[in-house]
Formats: sequence, C-alpha cells, structure tokens
Amino acid sequence: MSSGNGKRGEPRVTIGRRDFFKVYASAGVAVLQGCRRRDQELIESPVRRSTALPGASVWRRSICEQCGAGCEIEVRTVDRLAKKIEGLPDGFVNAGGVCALGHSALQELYHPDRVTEPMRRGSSGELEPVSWEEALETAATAIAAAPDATTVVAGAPSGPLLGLWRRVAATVGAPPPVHWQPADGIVEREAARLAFGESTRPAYDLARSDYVVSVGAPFLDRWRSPVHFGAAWAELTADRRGKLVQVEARHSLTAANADEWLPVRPGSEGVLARGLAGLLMASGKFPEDARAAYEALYAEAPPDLAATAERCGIDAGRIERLAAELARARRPLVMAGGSAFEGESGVAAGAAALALNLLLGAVGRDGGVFAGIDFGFEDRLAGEAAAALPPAALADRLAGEGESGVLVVSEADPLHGVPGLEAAFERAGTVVVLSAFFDDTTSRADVVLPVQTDLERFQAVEPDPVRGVPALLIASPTVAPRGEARHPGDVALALAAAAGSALPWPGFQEAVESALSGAFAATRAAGGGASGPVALPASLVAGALNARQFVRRTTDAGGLVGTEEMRRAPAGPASGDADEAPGPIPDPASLPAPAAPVGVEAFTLIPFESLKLADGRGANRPWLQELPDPLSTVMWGSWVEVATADADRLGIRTGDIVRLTGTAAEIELPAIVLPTVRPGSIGVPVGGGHADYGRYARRRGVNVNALLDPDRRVAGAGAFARGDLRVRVERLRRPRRSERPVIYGRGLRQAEEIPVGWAPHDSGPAHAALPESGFVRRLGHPRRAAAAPTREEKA
Amino acid sequence: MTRWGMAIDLDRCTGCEACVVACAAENNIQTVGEEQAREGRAMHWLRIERYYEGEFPNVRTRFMPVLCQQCGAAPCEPVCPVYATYRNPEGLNAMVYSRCIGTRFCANNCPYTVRVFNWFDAEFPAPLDSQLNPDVSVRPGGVMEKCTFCVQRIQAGKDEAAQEEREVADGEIKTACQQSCPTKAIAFGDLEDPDSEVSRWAESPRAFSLLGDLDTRPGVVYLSGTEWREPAE
Amino acid sequence: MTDRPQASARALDGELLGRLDRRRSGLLVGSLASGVLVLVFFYCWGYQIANGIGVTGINRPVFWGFYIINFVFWIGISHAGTLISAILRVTKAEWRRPVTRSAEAITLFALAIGGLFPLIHLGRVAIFYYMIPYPNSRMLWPNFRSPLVWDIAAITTYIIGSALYLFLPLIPDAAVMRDRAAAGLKKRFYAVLALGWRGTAQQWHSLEWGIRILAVAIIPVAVSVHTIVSWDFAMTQTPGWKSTIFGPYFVVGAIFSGIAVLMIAMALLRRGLALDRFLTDRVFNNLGLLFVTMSLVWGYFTFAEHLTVWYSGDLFEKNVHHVLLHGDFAVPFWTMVVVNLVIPVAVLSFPRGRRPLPTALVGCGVLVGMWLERFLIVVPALSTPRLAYSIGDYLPSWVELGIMIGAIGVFACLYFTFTQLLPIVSVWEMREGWRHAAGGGESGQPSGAAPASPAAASPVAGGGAA
Amino acid sequence: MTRAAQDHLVEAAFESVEDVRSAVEAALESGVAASQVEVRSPAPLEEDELPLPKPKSRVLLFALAGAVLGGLTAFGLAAGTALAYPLPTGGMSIVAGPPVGVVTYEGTALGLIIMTVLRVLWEGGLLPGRAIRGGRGRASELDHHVANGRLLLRVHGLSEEQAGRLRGLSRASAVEVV
Repeated sequence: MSSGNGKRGEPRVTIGRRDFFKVYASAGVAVLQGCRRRDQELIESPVRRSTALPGASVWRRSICEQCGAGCEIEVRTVDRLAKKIEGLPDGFVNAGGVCALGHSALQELYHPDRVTEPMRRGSSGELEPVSWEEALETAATAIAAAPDATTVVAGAPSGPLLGLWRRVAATVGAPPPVHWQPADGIVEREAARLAFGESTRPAYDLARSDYVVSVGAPFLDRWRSPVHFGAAWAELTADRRGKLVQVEARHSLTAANADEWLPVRPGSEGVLARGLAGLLMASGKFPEDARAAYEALYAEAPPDLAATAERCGIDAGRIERLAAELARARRPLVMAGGSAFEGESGVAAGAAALALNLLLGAVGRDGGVFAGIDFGFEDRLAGEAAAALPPAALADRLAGEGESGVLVVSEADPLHGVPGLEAAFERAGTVVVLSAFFDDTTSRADVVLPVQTDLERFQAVEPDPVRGVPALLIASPTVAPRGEARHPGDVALALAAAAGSALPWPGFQEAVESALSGAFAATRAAGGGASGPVALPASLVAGALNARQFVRRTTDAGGLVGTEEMRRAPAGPASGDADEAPGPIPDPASLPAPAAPVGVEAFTLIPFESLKLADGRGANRPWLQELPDPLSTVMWGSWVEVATADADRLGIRTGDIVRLTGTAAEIELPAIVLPTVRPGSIGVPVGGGHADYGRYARRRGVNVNALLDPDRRVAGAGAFARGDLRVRVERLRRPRRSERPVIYGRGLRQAEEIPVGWAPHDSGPAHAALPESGFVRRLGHPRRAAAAPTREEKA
Repeated sequence: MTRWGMAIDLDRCTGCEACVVACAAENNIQTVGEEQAREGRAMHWLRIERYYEGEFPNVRTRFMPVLCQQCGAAPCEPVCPVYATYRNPEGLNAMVYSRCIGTRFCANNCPYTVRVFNWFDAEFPAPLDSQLNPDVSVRPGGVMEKCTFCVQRIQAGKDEAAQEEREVADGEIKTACQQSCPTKAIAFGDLEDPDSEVSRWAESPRAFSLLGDLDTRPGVVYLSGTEWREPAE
Repeated sequence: MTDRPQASARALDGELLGRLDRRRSGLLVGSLASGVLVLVFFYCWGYQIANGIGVTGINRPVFWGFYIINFVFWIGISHAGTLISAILRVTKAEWRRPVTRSAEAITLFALAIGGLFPLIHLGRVAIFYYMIPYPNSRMLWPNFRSPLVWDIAAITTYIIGSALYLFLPLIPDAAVMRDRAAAGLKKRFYAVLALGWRGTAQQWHSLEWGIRILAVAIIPVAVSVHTIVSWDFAMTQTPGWKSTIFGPYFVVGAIFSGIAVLMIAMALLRRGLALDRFLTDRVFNNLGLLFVTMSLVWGYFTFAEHLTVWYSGDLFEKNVHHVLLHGDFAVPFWTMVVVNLVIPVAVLSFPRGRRPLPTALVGCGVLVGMWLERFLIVVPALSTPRLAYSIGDYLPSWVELGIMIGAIGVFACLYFTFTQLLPIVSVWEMREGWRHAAGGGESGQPSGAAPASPAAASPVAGGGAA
Repeated sequence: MTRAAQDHLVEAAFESVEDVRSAVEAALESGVAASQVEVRSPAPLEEDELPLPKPKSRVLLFALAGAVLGGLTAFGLAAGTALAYPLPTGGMSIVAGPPVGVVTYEGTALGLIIMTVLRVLWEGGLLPGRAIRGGRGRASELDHHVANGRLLLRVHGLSEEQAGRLRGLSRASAVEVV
C-alpha cells in the first residue's frame, strides 16, 4: 500500500511488492539545470542493476541507522545516486516521518572527507593506503597473537550486527565486546528490571494515553525514536485531548512542547516520582493490588509532600495538583529517561519513575507501558557467545591492558565520548578501527578499515522497541558503496577468517539469512503456537514451505514485523528475569541529595544530546551544523545555556565566552542566556569539539565530554555517569568576532537580546476573507485563551 | 483554477526542524559555513521561529515555522525591476532565477523576511554534489531565492495526473517539509477546492494569517490557540 | 558715463580670464591624489565582481547597505547644482553668476557616481541591462511597477538634463577658450566643445531661450528624482520606510546636502583659484541664508517624521523608532541632529557665520550628518523587521568602505579635471552681469566686485526686481 | 556693380556696444542691408541695443513638441510593456496608473529637454553639417577679440567701395579692422 508515495506523481512502474523497492520512471522529469556531476561518480553499481531510465527517479526502501530507532525510509535515487530520504509512509516505527539527523545520512554518504580505502600506519607514523588484504592481515595477525588481550568495541545499536560481533569475538577467543552505547539506555533497562522485572527498554503507548508524565525523557529531542514519539505526542495532544507534563531540570525541546513543565532540581527526578507516589496512594483512587505491588518494591515510605517539594524545588501546590490530575486521568502514563538518569543514582531514579506505572495500573494496558520485546536476532547471531559488556567496561579493561593489547573499534568514537582513554589507546599494541570517517578514535588507529554507511549496506535491524511490537527490518543496499568501503559485518567476519577462526558465513547478509533460516526451523520444530527466545510467533512463518522460501520471502518483504497482539506487559517484579529474588529497590528519596553547590559559581552541568549533533555523529554534516538549534537557535558550534538570573548575577551576556571548570578539565565556550534555564544549572550539548571528523566537524565547538569524570559510574549499570556533574562557571570576556556564537538571524547587535514574550502571531487578528481567491472563508482570531477543543481539521 | 496553499498547525509543531533539513535536501539549498552564517547569511528557506512568553519558571515556548507565505498580494513582486518574481496562475510567488539581477529589493519588502540571497556561488565539495536534486537548479551567486512550495513536485504531480488523464488528487502532491514532518503538522493542497485538507484546516476557528492585517493574502495559514483542559469527570 | 564701468568691466574681464588661464599646481596635485582613490574604487569594485557580492557586510535582513546609502547620498549631493542653479536662474538672482557653473558640474559628477552605486550594489552586475527597456531576445521588458525602474527613468532624465544644462551655457565659454588658445590639440579640443559657437545674435537668442526652458524644466525633474529615490523606500511595507513624508523629506535633504557641498566647493575654489573678487562674501551670505533655511526645513521634516511614528504607537514602527532614538543607533542619530540642525542654526544665524570658512565647515558637518541620515534610514529599518526572530545587524566590509572612499576620489578627480580644463566660473554670464550692472546705471560697480561697497547689493536687488 | 564684386567682408572689433551701434548705424545709412550685418558679442546683448532686426526663435515650440513626444513614448513604453507581458505582481492591475504616470512624467521631461537642446543647436547652426547662410558663423581672425570681451562687427557681401568706406568709418572707434 504505497498510495502515500505518489508524492512525486511520476508515473510508476512497480517492481516489487510492499515497498521493497519501488521504481518510478518519469518521462518528463528532465534535469532542469545546474546539477553538475562528475562522471567518475557514475560508477557501475555492483549491487543491483537499475531498470530505470537515465535521469528517472527510483525509490528504494532502506533503513535509517543514524540512531537505534530503526525508521524505515525511502531513498530517491537518480542515476544510482541517492538524492533524498523520505520516511516510508507505512514505516514500522516512523510512519512516514524522518528527523533532521535521518535526512542528513545523505551527507554522511557523500561526505567529502570519507575514508574510502583501508589504511595502515606506516614506518613514518602516518596512515598510508594499503590493500584490504594487507590491512586485514595486519589486524588479524595482532588479534591472533593475543586474542585474550583483544578488546572489541562495537558501536552499533543492539541487534544482529552486535550479535555478530559477539560471535566473532568469541570465535577468535577474545572477551565479549564492549557495546558502546549511551548510558541512558543501560540505565533504562536496569531500572525496568528493578521496577518491572524485565530488563528491556519499556515501550510506551503515548498516543492512546490521556495524561503523560515524562520524568526526564526528552522524547521529542533526541531520545530513542523522536519520530515515533513525535507522532504519538501529536496524537496525544491533538485537539488538546491529552496532557504532557515534562519533569526535567533542563528546558529541553520536549519541555518546551509540554503542556506543563516542572523544572525540578537536577537529580531530584526520582524524588518527585516517589513524592507523587505518596500522594497518589493517599488519594485512595487506586486498587489495593496496585498499591501493594508498588509498595512491595520499597522498604521505605514515600517522602511527604513538603520534603518532596523541598528536594525538587517545586511548589508543593503544583505537585499536589499534578498528583490530583494524574489520579483523575483515565489512562495516565509515566515515562522515564534522559540525562537525568545518567547520574550516579540514575537507576534508582529511573526505577522510581517507572514504578509509578504499577500504581497507576498503566502496565500492559492501552495508553500504558509494555515490555520492549524483540525477536532476539542479536542472540540468534551471537549463538553461544556471552552478552556484550557495558561501556564502562572499556575503561576497566584498558586500565589493565598491556602493550600487546589489541583494540578493535567498530563504528564508535570512545575517545570523543569519554576523557582519559587516550593514554590507553596510545599504549595498546594495535588499534584497529572500522569507520567511515577520521573521527577522534580513527585518527589514533594503526589500521583503518573503511566501512559502508547506511545506504550502502545490507541492513538487518531490530528497531528500538518503542511500540512494544517486535520487528526485524531488512533492507538491501540502496547505492553502490563509495571506494573500497565494506560492510562492518563483512569486515568482522573477514577479520575472524584472517585470524584463523573462520565462521561459516562469507558475509553479514548470509549470517542474517542463516539466523532466519534457523529461526524458521526452530519455530517449526516448536510446533506452532510457541513463542520465546528461540521460536518466532507461528503466524510469521505460516505459509512458507521451507526455510529457504521463508528467508527469501522475509528479505523480499523487508523483514519480519510483529502485530499489536504480540504486545505484552513486562513479566512483573515477582516473576521476571531478574536474577535475584525480588526485594526492596533503592529509594531515591533516601539517597543523599547531590552535594550542594559550592560557592556561587558552582553549577550543575546538564550535558544533553541536541537534535543537531546527537551524540556527536551529526557534527560532520553541514546541514546539521547549519541547522539552528530550535531553542538556543545556535548554528555551528557549541554553546552553554545559562539562566537569565544567573547571567545577571555573573555579568554574563549572550555571546560572552565563559569557562567551565570540572574536576579534571576545563572548557571555554560562548554563553547563551535563556529565560528557560533553571537557575543553578547549565546545559551544554554534547557532540562538538571533535579533534577530527571531517572538515565540517574538525575543532568545531567544544567537547563537553572532557568534563566528565570517567571514574563516576551509574550505580548498577556499568555506564559512565554523565549527570549531576558540578562545574564552576566564570565569565572570561566578550567574544572576538571569530568566537561569537552563530545565532540564527540575529546579527552582531541582537546577539545579546533574544526577544522574549513577543510572539507576533498573537499580536493581531487574521485578516478578513480574501477578495481575490476567497480561500480563507472565515475570520480567524488566534485564541490565546483556552478555547473549546475543536475537531474540525480531523474530520 | 488552483491556488496552492499550506496550513501549519502550530499546536502540532514540536520545532524538531526535520522540515528544515528536508527542505535543504530537496531544494539544493547551500550551506554557507560558519563564517557566513555568523554574518547572518544562512540560507534556509524555512525557519522555525522560537518565541518565549513569560519568565522562569512559567515560560511558554512557541514555535512557528516561517516560510514564503506565497502571498496573493505579495509586496515582494512589484518592486522587482526585472519581473524575476511574479504571481503565477496557481497562486505561487514564482521566482525566476535566471532573470534575477540581485537588487534585493524584494527581500527588503518582504514583511516575513523569508527571502534569502546567494551572496556567493554555491559550493558543494565533491562528492556532496552527488546528492543534488536534478529537478532543482543550483542557484548562482547574486541571486535571490526562497521557498517555492516545492514547485518541482507540483509540476511532477500535475504531469503524472495529466498522463493518467485525471485531476490531481488532494494530498497527492506533498512538499518536502510536509512529507517529513513527524507530527504531520503541515497540510498542503488546493485552497480553491473546499474539500481539500488544507481548505478544511484553513476554515478552523484556530486559523490565522501571519501578519494578517497587512493584507498580503498569504497562501500559508497557521492554526494555533488551544490549551489543554482537564475533561469534566 | 559709461567709461568707468566699461573700463572696470574690462579690467575684471582680464582678471577673470587671467585667473582661469593660470595653471594651478594645486589642482594637479588634487587630481593625482584623487586619482589614487579612483584606483581604490575600481580595485574594490573589481574585487567584488570577481568574488561575489558577499564580500560586503550586508546580510539578511539588512539586504541594503553602504551602496544604497551612498547612492542616496550622492543623488542628494547632485541637487547642489542643477536645482539650485535653475532656481537662481529662474528667479534671476544676479549673484548666481559666479556659482552656477561649479554647481552644475557638481551635479553632473555626483549624479554619475550616484548612478553607479545601484550597479555596484547589484548581485549580478553583468546583466544590469535587464532593467533597461529595449527590444530584446528575452521577450520581457522591465517591470515598470518597480520603483527601481522609475529610478532609472528619473536618473536618466536627470543626468541627461543636467549634462545638457551644464553643457549649453558652457558652449560660449568653450568658444572663449578656443579662441584664446594657441593652435594645437588644446584648440581642437575646445573647438569640438564649442561646436562652432561664434556669439552671433541668433546664437545668443536661441541659447537664452534654451537655458530658460531647461531651467524651468529641470526643477521638476530634480524634485522628481529625489522623490523617486525616496520611493525606493516609501513604496515598501517596511516599518520605518513606509512614510508619505519621504518624498519632500528627501528633496529637502537633497537640497540641504547639495548646498553643503556647494559651499565647500565654492570656498575651496575661492581660495584655490583666488576668485574672491567673483565668489564674494555676498554670495556666501546669500547661500548661507538659503542653507540655514534648508536646515530648519530639514529639522521640521525630521521632527514631523518621528512625531507621527511616536504618536501612532504602531508596534513595528515603534521598534524602529526605538532603536533610532534610544537604542543602538542613538549615537549616530543624535550626532545627525546636532550637525544638521543645531550647529547650522547656531552658526549661520549670524552674519559672521555666513562667511566662507564657517559655512564651509558647517557644510562639512552637514555632509556627515546627511550621510548619517541616509544610513539611519536604510539600516535600522532593515535590521528591525516585523518578525523579531529575524532581527539583524550590519557592519560594512573593507570593500564597501573602499568603494565609498574611492567614490569621493572619483568625484574629486572629475571635479579637479573639469576645473583645470574649463572655466569653473561662467565667463559670459559674468560679462553679462557686468553689462547689466553697467547698463543699470545705479552703480559704477560691476556685480561681484568690491565686496566692501554697500552698493554691491544693488545688482542682487536689481536682479531680483527684474 | 557686378555680383562678383560684392563679396567683400569687413570685420571690426570694438570695445563697447556704443561703438558697434554707431558703426552699424553708419553701415545701414550707407545702404548696407540689415541682413548683411552680423554682430558677435561675448555676452548676450539686449534686444534693442542695436538697430538690427530681432532674431527669432522657435525653441519653445519645439520644447513643447518634445514634451508631447517624450510623454507619449514613455506612456506607450510603460503601458504597452505591461500589456504585452501581463504578469501580475503584488495584486496590482496589469496597467497600474501611478507607475505609468511616473514614467510618463519623466519621459515628458526628457523629451522636452532633448528637443530644446537640439533646437538651440539647430538654430545656432551648431549641429555638425549645418552652416548658416552667407558666411555667417564662420571662424574669423578677429574671434579672439570676442573671446577677450570685445564685440565683433562683420558686414558681408559688400562691394569694394562700400567695404572701403566702412573700414574708414570703423577705424575711428574700432580696436582692429580687417
């Protein structure tokens, strides 16, 4: 069903079924003018032969792997060059939407500074191009010489590729790979394990809820799947049916869009959740078993209102009203996530927020929270190999590693992400990096293996389980790879083979097909109806005669997609996959509050992922660098958000260069004074200040990760703690011309004043009916005050 | 007769800026670099304006995507000495790059400040130029440009309909910004057709025209204004 | 009875011719020095053409900058000559005689430079001719609804009119130069310019008719030119520009700055060419009175302009008004008020202030002030658009500064060269004046001479009465 | 007297108008026709200063014609262009009154100015290839006197006798006689 794809309106020659790929041949779409193209770019594609006419648009389905959300996309190709990315209208996660980062995958693909040939550090100390054989030989020799001392760091989201890395690591005799991922996801899993008894990222049914309290989850910014949650939020708030309350210290984009924003004191999110629980239980509106389930989690009683208000810095009346609204709501839901849970006690805070769902009866009901289940293809590919390690394990391993150590880093940039690893990288015998760019880590590599980007790859992705419905999405390459870039999975297999422990598959695609084939066999063997980690739901394999046909059908159909019926509630604290017996979980309210600020310049630093740069991977795309951050409106580079009150006190004006001093490092960057920042806290986007990463990212902005203390960990999660960091802030100077933050549309003069309180669309009435075209038939006055909900557009 | 129009539901807009990048990708909009951007020369055809109301902690944030309003009585048009911009029969402010001599008068006279100027020739270091949309010209330096309502998509849509000997269906033609909007805050279509989605949105009591009292008769209608209210028990 | 005046006129005649004959090294030095600035001008312009209009400091939303400011400024300067000389000719003010030529030359050169600035300003100057109506293969003629095309029409008319208005009275003087020159290149040059002028009765008669008609015709043209320049702004929707007062306001400003530059030029000429017997204190006194009048009229318009904005309370207009009076543009704004209004009135209200040096100094201030006025019209309005999100600012680049300074050099170079080649004081008109003075019989003193004599006023009075 | 004999030319430079007037009066008395007399002056003379017929000029007529011509051309240009390329801009009518008016105004002035100057040059014999009848307007050895502020009397088509007599008369007051 691809009616929505008729957007181009080009006559269509449908070639495949269900969006596997679509071919739109156009008679009339000639190159209008001006598109200069180099002939050498028109390399014959070894991947597929196009049936299209020259100059005609061919739309190919692909999967966006810019983050783990797994949005299905369509790529417009003309003459085998990718031109445009659109969301697949019936995409499993995104339903037609694409985010800014997703669009920019094109600029990753065609980046002028891509690594397109293997390189090896020569005798001169410089990286020199070598053949794939030589590069693999060098890497494999080092691995084979010291398999125990080999550390694999895999940056891919969880799913089949991570499974393959686990398998490869186990095969060559190396310890399990370190899964380089944001702390937030690990904390969320751990919190879910504590609250729900199942260590999966919870799935939220925002769209069908009517009252959502998001404790810290910046789901409209850059958290899990902003496209999916954006659409869900739009449904939630359509006609102002439902309400979103954002409990977050930083005024994120989500907070900006929320119907109500509670700017809690940083690190007190969990306390607020506990306080709310106390009020909700006192309201007596919830069934006894829900109360019991909640109370069983905690040894302590929830804090009282006054204590909560005091700890959170929020007016008690507001908390009370919030609790009352929550209690009255028909289908309330509490979400948890974000930088708030990356503090040392993040797991406790996250669990406290998630546990509210038990009380609200939101677990497993429409408009509530579900288990984030998948088809388990990571494990299917991993086989018997052990689970991947959390990021902090890298630091621990490196600390104990000698000079013979081998580091294999695939699609991750740990040197940008965490300070203090440089020395270990220097010490390591051989650093092998699989990357498409010279990022901070790649620049220190001894062997660089160029990998393909999203659109060049065979893709098998298990999307972020935001919907609670399992899926495995598969897509073929959309365009020919640039230069000699290879699939990272293929490289992993080639490394294993070169190291003398070959796996049965020549490439990643074969590995995935083999896993599919195995899943088919296991499902048939389980004899229908069975489900679980081994077998697939029987409905998915019904109709296929044999494994071969099943694999063919699955890949042709673009993967396996579950149904709404497969959604289920988490196992529950009593019975789940928690190893230990259920018992009291840490209560954030009884943990000590983060140390009070020392002196007037001590601020809580809130590093956040902006929708431009994400964790830093967006920094090399000119589109994203030049994209104004929606709130600070800064383009190109980093900034620190300072509250108006603090700025007045410290004499900081927008644009001033300020110095942030952490325990081990200091950074200097321009200040943006905003009325929305919670006094006492400052926000800095991560992802700037790359040592390298191509011409658009190199030394652009500053890397706030430098302020992190690598020894601080999120308790119980094995992740580096990024939250609750104390820094000193001091004003240095007015910026020089070249230091001024690039603020959208606001020149030299207004860099200091951001218009506040003047929304011009509220300043005057709309005009009367138009004599010329008559298209506006009614005089529409903007209604500032609450108007009765209207449904007219929805009809 | 067709009058292309757009309706933007501000209550649905999150300010995620996917549309801004989609627009750049679709329309070969050059990125000007940090130095030029600092000079105020970024070239986005579509921007998300952000306004704050109130003071901490009771700050309301409002986002408003602002693009060429495709005015029915466009102030930019008559001031052009060379007819580089005029109102085409389907209600678009057509911009003819090859005629533009760069007086920038149109941009001065645009009350919405949505016109952008190519201060230099566009640079797309190879192979970034591989991405360029072949349906859209790359504008040379010294030329004004602005949102076209993705006129190349409109043209392709009409061509397809003509080939199939039918009318263009409502919703068949999508602008790049509309298509990638995760929250579907944008409707596009024929304002002359009373049954089109955009016409229905435009009839909303929440609808208003930006700077409506100038009577530029915009082809873009904004919807805004409701707040959450707790439903009665 | 006629002996003495005649003899006196002969003497003056000889003196004037002698002055004009004498080579002035100062003029040569001036030509060369300004020639360097001419090179700066063309280097900067060439650099801009080679690299793109982006080498300027203009941006979004300040799409117009120094080039348009200088365009308006120079067009304003151009009102020095033709308009003032025409008014004086039409009113038969005797004291115009030593002034007209230098004034008209200022007009022509200022107009030539002013007319260049819109071209410099273009993003694609190579195809500027798209604005010109002529049959072409593009199948499209210019859009006559655009004030810029009105500009072209008005400036073309004005520049042709001014050139002819300068040229027509120059013909007899070119003949004088021709007939006094020794045979050779110089003689041939003047012969070409003189077009075979012999001074016959028919030629004088036709010439007088021509000058009379041109003087009448050029006044409405001059008024329309600056009105239309003002409409480049006033026709827009831009807050701070959309104003009905702009037409007369610009015309007054133009005349004001025109007189300023005329005062400076005359003071320099008087000193440089020792023409104080011809450009008398009386002339300065009269021009000074006109000057202070224009200052007051300008002040009145400025007040009216801002009063209406302030009183209306229109949100967008008030934003512009605010940055002007109290905001980032307050310093230039109040500087402008001081040099354009306070100082001229304070100095020129007194007879002693209307002497050459003070008037020239006041003129310099007014030039600065009127330049600032154009700056304050162009930049604050553009940098304060309706949608506050797009608020911007503007700083010129070295290219714009180079072209601005270079343009002054071009003007100086042209003016010095003109002064060197042709009589900067109209010889025949002076002669006519002396004849009138002699014929009038009221006084033995020819006009322009003997400034100390109280009778010197009579030619003026007589001229006015005639 | 034969025609061939009547081609003598007398030129005399005078210091003052009075001297020229007496010389002219003498010449006219001696039977010279007014059309044979040409006076060159460094500045315009008053109309009644010399007993010669007043010169005539049609500059004004031509100026008005030029104005009409220029105005019509400009109107046609502005209105015709708009009609030839009916591109709507800014919701204005295709032939919008005020812009056409502005352009017509300028065209009128331009036509007037150009025609005025052309006519002045025409009447003065200043256009290339246009000479004035009877040797008038030709360069003279004595032109430098005019340049230096004197007046020059030229009498054409005289017989030798007349010429001689005139020279005699002139010598009394003239600066130089040829």
